[in-house]
Amino acid sequence: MEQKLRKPKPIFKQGAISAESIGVSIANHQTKTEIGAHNIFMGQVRADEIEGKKVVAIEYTANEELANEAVFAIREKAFEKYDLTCMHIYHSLGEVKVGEICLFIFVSSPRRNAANEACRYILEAIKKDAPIFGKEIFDDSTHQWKVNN
Amino acid sequence: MEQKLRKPKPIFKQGAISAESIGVSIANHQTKTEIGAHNIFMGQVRADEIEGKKVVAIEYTANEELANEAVFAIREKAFEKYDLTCMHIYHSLGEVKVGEICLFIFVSSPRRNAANEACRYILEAIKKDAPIFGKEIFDDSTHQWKVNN
Amino acid sequence: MKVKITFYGQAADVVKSNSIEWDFDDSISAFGLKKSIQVKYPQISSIELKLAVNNKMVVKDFDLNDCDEISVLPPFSGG
Amino acid sequence: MKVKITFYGQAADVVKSNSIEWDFDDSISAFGLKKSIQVKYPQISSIELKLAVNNKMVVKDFDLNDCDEISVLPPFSGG
Repeated sequence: MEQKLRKPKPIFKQGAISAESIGVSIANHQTKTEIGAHNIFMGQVRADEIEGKKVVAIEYTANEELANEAVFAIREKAFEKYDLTCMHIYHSLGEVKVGEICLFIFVSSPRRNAANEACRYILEAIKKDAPIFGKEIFDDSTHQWKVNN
Repeated sequence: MEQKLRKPKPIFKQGAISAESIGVSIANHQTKTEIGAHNIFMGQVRADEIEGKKVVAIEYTANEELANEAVFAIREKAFEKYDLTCMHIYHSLGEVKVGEICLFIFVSSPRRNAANEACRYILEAIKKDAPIFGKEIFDDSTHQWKVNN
Repeated sequence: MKVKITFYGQAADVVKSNSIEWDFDDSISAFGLKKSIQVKYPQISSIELKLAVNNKMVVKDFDLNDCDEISVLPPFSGG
Repeated sequence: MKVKITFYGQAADVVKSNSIEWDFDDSISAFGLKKSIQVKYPQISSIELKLAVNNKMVVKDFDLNDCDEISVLPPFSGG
């Protein structure tokens, strides 16, 4: 059997991920009639308040090649662990303002449990294993480095 | 303290739920800057094959009033159990073709765990408690009644 | 006393009717009515049925009133 | 032997540099380099750092080669 060479897909988008592009992505799945369940996670930049200062944006940087590799490994593992039809992952680079979307994970499966569990698995793995760095910019132009919990 | 009278919101849409309307729904949340995480579940009609016959559509009927009440109760309970910012639930009535979306659950929260867990909780509760009935229509015009597992 | 009975989903399919009205000389309870329905329509006795009275799910038995509206609900299969 | 060191996120912020080149007379291991970085830039020793060499995460120590590219990675905070 011929082995398909699988290469990491780039996950990064400059700036916010638009709601419109997400609608288009959903529409693109309506020809895949083996799908019964979609699960989507979206991370949105939150206007956190810390010591009287308000977060107005997060600026993301990354080691892109390493992050693409890490997410590719997560992706392969998710396909192994769960019965999935397809998977789309995007993360922002650069500035994303409060209210805007910085992370999009879209998992489709014949069955709901696989979709839900895979989506959650991928989210936690990206937070843990992808070398992406968020700098929270405050309304007084100071900043602090985001910490994942 | 004045108690706000809360009334069930109608959850039913005639026919499929469009990907475009979902994109719009996502965009509408970008002014809610306390949100950090969105979780969406979408049910899509699957082209199951049973004894050589292929599902081409599901036709949904419901006791609408009872179903709206049931989903309202689920909604209230989810708000009690999880730290949520908002929640939108739509279910199709009438015919939904394979590849089209019949159920949309959209939960937003400051934090990812609450969004994910609530979304899953709501999905299972709707399947269990909402008097909605799916009739699977085959390509030879026969049908069978859908069974939830 | 008269009640209106509405069949949903597979129940409507099997009894070939969406809605009927029934008259009773004596009072009847919700579960009593369910039993009568199963006797009248033996073809639905293999389906697990839930009842709602005036759009409230019946969780324990009680006597029906004149003009009550009964929903006969087969297993739910939304989603 | 010469290596290129790239700082990411908070590490770049603290050392006020994105990228430097370092020459060594002797061979040095990945963890040895990490220690040297912490000595040279004491302000980052409070940050937990991971290293990648030529875009592979370092999980156990090994000797670096000439022209290796090292990434200095503070705690990840994507999403």
